Amino acid sequence: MTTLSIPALPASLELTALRQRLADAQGWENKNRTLVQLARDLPSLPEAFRTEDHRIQGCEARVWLYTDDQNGQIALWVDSDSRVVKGLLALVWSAYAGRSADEVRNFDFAALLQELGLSRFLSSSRVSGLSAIVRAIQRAV
Amino acid sequence: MTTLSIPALPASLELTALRQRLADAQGWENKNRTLVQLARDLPSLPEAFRTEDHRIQGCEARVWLYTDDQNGQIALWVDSDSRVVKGLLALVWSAYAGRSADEVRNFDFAALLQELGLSRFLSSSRVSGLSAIVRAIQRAV
Amino acid sequence: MSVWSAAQPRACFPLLTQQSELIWLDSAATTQKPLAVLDAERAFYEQINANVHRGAHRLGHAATEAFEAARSSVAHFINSPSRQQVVFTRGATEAINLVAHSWGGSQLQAGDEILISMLEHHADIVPWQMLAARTGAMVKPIPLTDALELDLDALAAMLSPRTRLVCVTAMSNVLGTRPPLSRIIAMAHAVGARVLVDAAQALAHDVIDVQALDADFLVFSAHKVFGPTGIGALWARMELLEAMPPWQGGGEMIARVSFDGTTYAPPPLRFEAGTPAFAQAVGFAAALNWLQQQDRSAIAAHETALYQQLAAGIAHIDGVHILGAPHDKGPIASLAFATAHPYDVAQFLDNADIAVRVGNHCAEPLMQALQQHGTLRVSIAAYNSAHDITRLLAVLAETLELLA
Amino acid sequence: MSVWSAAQPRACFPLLTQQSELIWLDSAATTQKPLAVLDAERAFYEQINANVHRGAHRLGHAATEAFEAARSSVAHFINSPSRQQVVFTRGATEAINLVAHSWGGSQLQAGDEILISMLEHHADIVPWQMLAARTGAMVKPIPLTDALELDLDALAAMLSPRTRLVCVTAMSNVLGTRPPLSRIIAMAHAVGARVLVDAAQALAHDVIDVQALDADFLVFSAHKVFGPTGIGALWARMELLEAMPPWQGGGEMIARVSFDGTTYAPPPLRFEAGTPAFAQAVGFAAALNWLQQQDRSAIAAHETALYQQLAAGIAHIDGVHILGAPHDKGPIASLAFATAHPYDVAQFLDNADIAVRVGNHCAEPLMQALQQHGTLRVSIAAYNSAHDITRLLAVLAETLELLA
Ligand SMILES: Cc1ncc(COP(=O)(O)O)c(C=O)c1O
Ligand SMILES: Cc1ncc(COP(=O)(O)O)c(C=O)c1O
Repeated sequence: MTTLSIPALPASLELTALRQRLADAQGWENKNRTLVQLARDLPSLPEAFRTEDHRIQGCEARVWLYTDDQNGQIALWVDSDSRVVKGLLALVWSAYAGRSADEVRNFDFAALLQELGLSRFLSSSRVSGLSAIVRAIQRAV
Repeated sequence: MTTLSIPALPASLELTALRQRLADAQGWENKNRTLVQLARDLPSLPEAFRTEDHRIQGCEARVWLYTDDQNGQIALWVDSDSRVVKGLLALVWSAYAGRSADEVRNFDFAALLQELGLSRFLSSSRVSGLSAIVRAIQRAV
Repeated sequence: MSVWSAAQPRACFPLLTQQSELIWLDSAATTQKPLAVLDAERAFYEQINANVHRGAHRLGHAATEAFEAARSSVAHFINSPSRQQVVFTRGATEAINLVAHSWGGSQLQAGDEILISMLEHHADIVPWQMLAARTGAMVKPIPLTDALELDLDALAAMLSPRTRLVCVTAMSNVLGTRPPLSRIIAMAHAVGARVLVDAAQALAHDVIDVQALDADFLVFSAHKVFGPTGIGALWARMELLEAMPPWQGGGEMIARVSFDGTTYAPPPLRFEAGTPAFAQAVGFAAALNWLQQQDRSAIAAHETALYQQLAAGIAHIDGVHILGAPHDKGPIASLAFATAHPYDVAQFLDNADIAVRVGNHCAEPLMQALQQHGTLRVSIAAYNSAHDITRLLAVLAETLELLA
Repeated sequence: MSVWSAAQPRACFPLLTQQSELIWLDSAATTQKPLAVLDAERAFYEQINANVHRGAHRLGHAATEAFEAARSSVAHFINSPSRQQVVFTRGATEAINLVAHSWGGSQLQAGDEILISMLEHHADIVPWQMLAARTGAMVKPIPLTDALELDLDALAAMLSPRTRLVCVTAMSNVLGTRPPLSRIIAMAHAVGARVLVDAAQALAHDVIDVQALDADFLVFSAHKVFGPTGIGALWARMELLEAMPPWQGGGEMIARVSFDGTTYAPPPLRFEAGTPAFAQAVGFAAALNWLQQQDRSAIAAHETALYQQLAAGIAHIDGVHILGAPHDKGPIASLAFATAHPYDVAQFLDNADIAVRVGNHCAEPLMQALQQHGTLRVSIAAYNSAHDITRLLAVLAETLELLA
């Protein structure tokens, strides 16, 4: 299997910008709309990599994760067949993609969800799905 | 096993008199007191006959029944280790003892309970215990 | 036939009146409860509460009478010849497990076959798989036609003297399909097989008559018929119950216990070990009584009309269709999407206060047969209105545009 | 230690306030319910009601959260290391049947021994007899001393490497006896046996800590701890649960289902097939929370004082005595009569609005050991008062005179 290189970071997914957009979206319906828009900006994982091997179990929707250590920085692809989940994965991506192993280990994703007012809205199964993904990323570095 | 002869009918257990007493007793506490008094008047089944063979199943207290056809009249002993039940058995006894097979078959014991205001007070398990006894008597003629 | 207006029944349901914006289209998962049910259960706790079948006091007698009267209500609702044929369980699932363990465990052996409709809920599959693993009996799925109806020709070909049991739902919880029960039962009986009918979904919609059906076993859950959680029932033919050994042991189900040997009570108590859910039985009876007081054929016509409104509306929205078009179906629709993920759609419906269910609906084999990862299920009950469907269709169309 | 006044707790119980003359001394059969429990269950139905573990909508999430929070409350109440170790069942009886079928069915074989205390309720006897009949394992009763305590010398002599399980109640439902659990558990563990503790009676009175006890299995019913009927729980060590195969099959308990094979969910869901009694779980948690908010040591002292008042009073009445004088006992007394029939006594108590229980209390082997056909049981709970006992004693004395 060929490896994938790190895709360029779209400006919309730059963490500070993204934080602002999600914080600005008031109410769950607007947050969901924003997540669907973010999903469009997140590069898709090529079909060839959307295999059972790369699936994260325990999520309601199907979620794929591909990681690679590229010169001390983590290369990260996340994808889902659900747009809303993919929007949340955009947040994961902006928080972790291209970071060093130390940064990956130290980033507090739960705190980010809290800050953006998302933890209040997300169901516990969705939260546990997200933390399964974060754990998988942290195991990869 | 020797058979038993029909014991003399105490005046207190004569059906008309007994009906009156139970109808007069107002409220469940007074009815219970009356039943306990009636139990004293009902001749006991001799110990030798208080065997498993003569037990009626399905009653909360232990109940024994002995029947015999004596010249076309039913000889009847009923007994219980419970006074309240024995009082109710006194009513059974006054209704059936010494009657002909036809009379036994035709007597409506449930209607009697109704008339005396007892069915309202008796629990359904007690009523079904009593009807098990009545059925056993009817089977015996 | 009189017309049913959902406004009046909705007013009977405290949750729906308190949340007046809520559109509950998830009744196949669980129904809301009319005030009459909540009041009956509460009144029982506040006025009668005592353990049953053992009282030496007036509350004990009253509780026993209320519990046994509830059994009579259930028996009456399905036209059981006697109330002794109604065994209270936690729900449809436990009822099926009871049949599998007691009847199945004592009657089936290696080589015997259990035919299970491809429409079944996991509750009517997994207990039989577990039984098969214990006994060596075989479980075989009855396939579907292209119209997503049970394939009766295939069933006819599968039935043989080895067939001991046919398991079939009275209404599919995914598609709404109503298999032709009377025909299936006659076919099974012709080879000497027994039939278990899963009436969990049907009971809230259809008049179920166990004698007219000539069923052998029938199961259901109160919480899907406007009743409380924690209770349901198994109905069975008396001669089957009488021959069945107990499954769970404990109080209530015994005649005599000693360390030298124990004898068991007759049905139904033989199968009700331990303190039963007696307060819930009272609530269950209240639910059935509530339903029986309504004009049931008007409700059925109302539900059908809503279903037709839904189907007509879906036909006008791009990127979504209803799975299957069986000849006879209840007011349940599974929606499949061209590109949208059903979870995303449900998410936006939820934002608009419309509750539906997504996933495999505990019917994975059916999902595999349908080649679906999951569907979005809309299930309709007596308290839904044309407004509910109109609003669902509007939000659905908008959502699919957003997700396109 | 503060003093407990029963007036205040009685006021929490709608049935007891509405029937102000009623003296409820049948709490060992079932307890009355505080308003907090009735309100919690009702509020759940009126505000949240949705099926759990499957919601694609806010009510589904809220219901799941309420249900799992209830599991946490139960876990916390018995100091379970995790909430995953709490399996919801219909009650203590179903919990024991679950252990017998799943753990027993997979672990025991011919020659293995199950030691069962002579104090046990049928719920802790019959499932083991049924298991023994299936597996060839042997059930042996642990005898009592003359003081009606468990005979630990006899237990020591019976324990051997063949012993796989010891079943013992934390409080006898007939006599109130509290066996020395920690010692029994240590003795059993020393030969490698597991211990199942039946906490059905104890939970309303004693602080139960599964970790301090070092128990393997522990079971109880909500309706005996001020909670609703239809729910209870099994607690077990995690490693035991993880190794146990499922018992009932259906929805909720599976990971994947297909006609080719099915895989199961981890505990506790593996053991909770079908829709659980989720509304009752919420009520159960409310009951435990209510109890935890009270001063539990003051309640215990209050109950002991009432028991002592009862015992002292009985000693002054001719023709009646309390069975057994174990060293450690809870507030439950079984009365035996010289000549009066317990049913007759209960009848007159009932006339005076005093509710007690008569019979064998689902403990026939114990009754045989006691050589009693039945006893009259007085069981005391937090809401009883000195007045209740005074009145019981007066009516009892009067009744025995009448029956003499
Ligand atoms: C000691 C004991 N164990 C088990 C049980 C059975 O409880 P349930 O009937 O609630 O399952 C009881 C209830 O009577 C009991 O007293
Ligand atoms: C057709 C069908 N059968 C059985 C069940 C199981 O019912 P319960 O979970 O109440 O036991 C369901 C519920 O989802 C169902 O829809």
